[in-house]
Amino acid sequence: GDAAAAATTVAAEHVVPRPERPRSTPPVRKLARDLGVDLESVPGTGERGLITRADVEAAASAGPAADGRPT
Amino acid sequence: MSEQNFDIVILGGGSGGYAAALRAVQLGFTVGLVEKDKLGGTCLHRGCIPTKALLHAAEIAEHTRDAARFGVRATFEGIDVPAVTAYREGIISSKYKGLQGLIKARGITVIEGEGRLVAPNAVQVGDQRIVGKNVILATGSYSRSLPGLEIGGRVITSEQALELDFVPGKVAILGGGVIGVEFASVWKSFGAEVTIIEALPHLVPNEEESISKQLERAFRKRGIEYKLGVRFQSVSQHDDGVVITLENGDTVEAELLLVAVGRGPVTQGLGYEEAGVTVDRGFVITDERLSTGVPGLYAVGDIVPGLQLAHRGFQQGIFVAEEIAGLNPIIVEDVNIPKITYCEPEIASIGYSEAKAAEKFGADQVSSYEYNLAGNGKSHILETSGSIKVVRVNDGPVVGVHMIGGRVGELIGEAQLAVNWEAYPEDIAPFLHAHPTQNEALGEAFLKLADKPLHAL
Amino acid sequence: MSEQNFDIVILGGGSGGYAAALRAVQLGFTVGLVEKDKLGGTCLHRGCIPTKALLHAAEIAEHTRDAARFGVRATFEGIDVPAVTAYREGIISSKYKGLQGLIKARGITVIEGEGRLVAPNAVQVGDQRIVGKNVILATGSYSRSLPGLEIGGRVITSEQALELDFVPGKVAILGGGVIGVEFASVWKSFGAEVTIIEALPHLVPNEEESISKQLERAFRKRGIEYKLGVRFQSVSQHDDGVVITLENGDTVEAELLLVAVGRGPVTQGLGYEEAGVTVDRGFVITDERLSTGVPGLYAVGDIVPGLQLAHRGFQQGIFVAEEIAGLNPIIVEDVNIPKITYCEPEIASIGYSEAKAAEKFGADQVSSYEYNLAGNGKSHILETSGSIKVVRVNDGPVVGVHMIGGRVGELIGEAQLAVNWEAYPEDIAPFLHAHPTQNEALGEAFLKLADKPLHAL
Ligand SMILES: Cc1cc2nc3c(=O)[nH]c(=O)nc-3n(C[C@H](O)[C@H](O)[C@H](O)COP(=O)(O)OP(=O)(O)OC[C@H]3O[C@@H](n4cnc5c(N)ncnc54)[C@H](O)[C@@H]3O)c2cc1C
Ligand SMILES: Cc1cc2nc3c(=O)[nH]c(=O)nc-3n(C[C@H](O)[C@H](O)[C@H](O)COP(=O)(O)OP(=O)(O)OC[C@H]3O[C@@H](n4cnc5c(N)ncnc54)[C@H](O)[C@@H]3O)c2cc1C
Repeated sequence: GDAAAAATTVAAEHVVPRPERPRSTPPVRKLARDLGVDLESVPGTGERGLITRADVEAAASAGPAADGRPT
Repeated sequence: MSEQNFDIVILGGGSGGYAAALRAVQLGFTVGLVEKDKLGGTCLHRGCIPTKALLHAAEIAEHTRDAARFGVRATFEGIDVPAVTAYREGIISSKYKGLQGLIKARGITVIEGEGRLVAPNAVQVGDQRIVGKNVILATGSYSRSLPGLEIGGRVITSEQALELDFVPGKVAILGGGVIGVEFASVWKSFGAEVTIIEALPHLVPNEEESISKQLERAFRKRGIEYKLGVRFQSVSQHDDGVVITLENGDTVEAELLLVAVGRGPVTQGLGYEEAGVTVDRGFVITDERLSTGVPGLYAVGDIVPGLQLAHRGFQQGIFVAEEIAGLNPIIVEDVNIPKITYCEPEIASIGYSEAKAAEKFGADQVSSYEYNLAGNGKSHILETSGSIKVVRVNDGPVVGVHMIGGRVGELIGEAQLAVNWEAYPEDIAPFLHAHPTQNEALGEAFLKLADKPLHAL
Repeated sequence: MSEQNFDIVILGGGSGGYAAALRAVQLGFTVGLVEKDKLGGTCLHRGCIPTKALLHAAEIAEHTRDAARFGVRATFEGIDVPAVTAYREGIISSKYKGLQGLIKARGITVIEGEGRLVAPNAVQVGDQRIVGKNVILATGSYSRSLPGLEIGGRVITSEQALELDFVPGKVAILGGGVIGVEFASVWKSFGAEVTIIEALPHLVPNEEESISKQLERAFRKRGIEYKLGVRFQSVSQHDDGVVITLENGDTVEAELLLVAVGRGPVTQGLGYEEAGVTVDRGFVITDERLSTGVPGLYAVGDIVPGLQLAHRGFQQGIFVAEEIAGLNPIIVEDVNIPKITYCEPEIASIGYSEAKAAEKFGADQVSSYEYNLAGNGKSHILETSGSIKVVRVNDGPVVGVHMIGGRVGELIGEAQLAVNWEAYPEDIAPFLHAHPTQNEALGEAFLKLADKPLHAL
């Protein structure tokens, strides 16, 4: 009804874009850094595009950056 | 009849309602917050805050009693109930003032009075009609009783227990859940004899079984009595006390009976069903995004089935405000919300118990480790015992943390991040915890599950 | 002369050495651990554990003194020093027994005696030569003094301070760092008059400045005196006490002077330089992977420049064992190691101060928020004050957390994960912290920095 329509309009006005950054959880981002994986280049297969640990591990074993772990 | 219009109308100004209001105004909405009693609701006035004040007074009492063990000469001389009350009420009134100030500073309109949902988008308060593009129901909960067990006289609930102007000599508590064991702990420390009656086989029956057993052991050592796995049958009141009869024929005599069998939702007669809301056993049924299914109508807090906790109310309130704003907030399942029971020893947990994890992930897919606080230096210094159990999925994340011991409540913050971010013990292992802390016990459990135990075999 | 051979020889059985030993045997290495005194080193016998026991006794003393504020009637009658000693030593001896048992159960060979590095791969102990494919130096630290300031009589260090069999009536402390303020806190709670002398402009000068200032305020309220920004010149001892003269001409009289000006590395005369190790002002210089540059020769713990903390020793010990095993462990920089000062109020921090973060990331790239514990329900219940300051990079991670207040030490576990995993405040914001806890204050700071303050403006 009215309320629903109102809710959608309100929603449209109030969307605040989040700062863009590769979406993953902090421990997985940390793992990616330790493995030398650039998250920008990793497709996220998790919920709503979340980059999962498996995505990072796959990228690490596939990509040339796999040995990028800092020494 | 006057009418006021807001982007969002919120019915109930407790933890869930006021958090929704605070977040909503930040997001640019106008908010009308309807409250019949006092902003802050159960938690601030008759729940979390006053009980935790009593528990801290109880801790002080124990410290003065036990001082000699630590080389401090002191004498415990008793509880000064009016002074406890002044301390407790001082905290509440200061927090209450702070909250009122915050609500005002943020520009939330508070409508005082009892509200009733008269349309999916309108709440009636006296002769005012408060209309909202969205409405959030947040009417909270009340102390339930059992069928046939009437509250009154010497049969009380937590509300009256908080207001007592004396320390009872002997008290019986019906219900060994969070509220029951917290009051048991306070009263025992204040000098009362306490007996808990719990129908399920364990105290704090929602916790990991090993935790319940340790609490039972600790309570036994403290001289707190309990009868488990036995049901209440009836109670009779006489001039000096009550006699409680259990289904197995046992009787318990006491000065007072505290009924702590859970909290029921405040939803009756408020027009919810009439507006199209599904109400089941009094609870408002929502989807996982807290929508009632009626467009623009949401519910938060204790009226939504699940954990009845203040910070869940905060979280849901914020969630709904962001949902209305189209921010698409992430869902945090109840299982991943931290739970603390503030009795002595404290209990804190998050995530799955070992049994539930085995059910969900498969018994052979799950490992756990229970680190005994006997190995933890800081716990030894505090002279507390207990344990920290961590449950993980094999080659997978931490899915549960279960703790018991003096002061372990504050350790849940770290566990909350680990569980919610699905961290592996291996992710945490490189970061050795500060020494000497109780944090380290959690660290030892993570280290062990990462297959690199330090102070453990 | 007999010879023993191991995969790894470790010189020194303190936090760093024994942690390396424990991890090394797990990884399949044989280990010879050389210790001249007692396994557990400074931390267990004369450091972390005994001081924290005293601090807990001090907390109990304060609780019995302040009991009336919480409605508990009690009388504080004094400190029973022999009982404090029994309590403190009971903890140490139990932990010591536990550690010895663990070391034995794990199959580590302990060689008792004073060792000397006689070759890059060999330690001499009496007439035994202990040869290792790898050698780890872990000889720890001792209480330093100032040039011309001799320890003896009424001029003592933390070792003697721990052994005192009386509570001094008036004590002066040279040094307002961690050890100085911890002893100040204990002695004040035990009833002494205390004056701290610190050459730098603040107490705990390694902490965020706002934290130092709050500690100074809290100490002033507690009646702990301090003289800041003024240097020690000389001390004279007489029958009943000491007179300390400062460079500005002021004098301080006291029964005792505790010298707490830092800890120097134990490296002299141990053959390190001769084996090719670079030693600078007594410290062993290593690369960031703790190699001395001499193949197979590593150093860990207080002899390596940087934070002198037990858990850093554990971490470095584990790191080197894993490094030798080729596991390529990750480096945790000192700045990301948690630091706790256990005085009352407690201080806990990790990561960059705001000033250091501005230096590193650019002043306009950094934001911070300091949440006052006055807004935190649990802190109010504990009647403590203080604050939690969080520093973030804009649109970037949390890089510093700085806390002061009663019991805030245990909150560092959560901060440690956030900082080390480079979490954004936005990552944490969806998880509301348990109510009512001090965790929540940390949560409020994260919420504010994620631009969604809850109980804050
Ligand atoms: C003894 C006790 C101890 C507790 N301890 C803890 C604890 O330590 N930690 C924790 O997390 N939780 C604790 N809780 C639970 C916590 O208090 C609740 O989960 C929380 O208060 C729920 O918030 P809410 O907003 O859903 O409801 P409430 O806080 O109950 O708020 C509902 C508000 O709505 C108002 N209201 C109701 N009907 C109407 C109406 N028709 N018109 C206008 N206003 C209305 C009420 O007056 C009330 O202010 C405790 C509870 C109790 C009873
Ligand atoms: C009063 C005080 C309080 C402290 N409180 C804390 C605290 O709360 N938290 C914290 O994290 N840290 C604290 N510390 C610091 C902590 O104790 C040290 O950081 C830690 O002990 C360092 O470990 P280590 O292994 O490097 O050295 P040590 O613990 O000093 O161990 C070195 C070991 O090597 C042995 N050794 C030395 N030379 C030889 C030799 N030639 N042959 C054989 N054996 C040898 C010594 O006997 C000793 O056992 C405190 C220190 C003090 C003094």
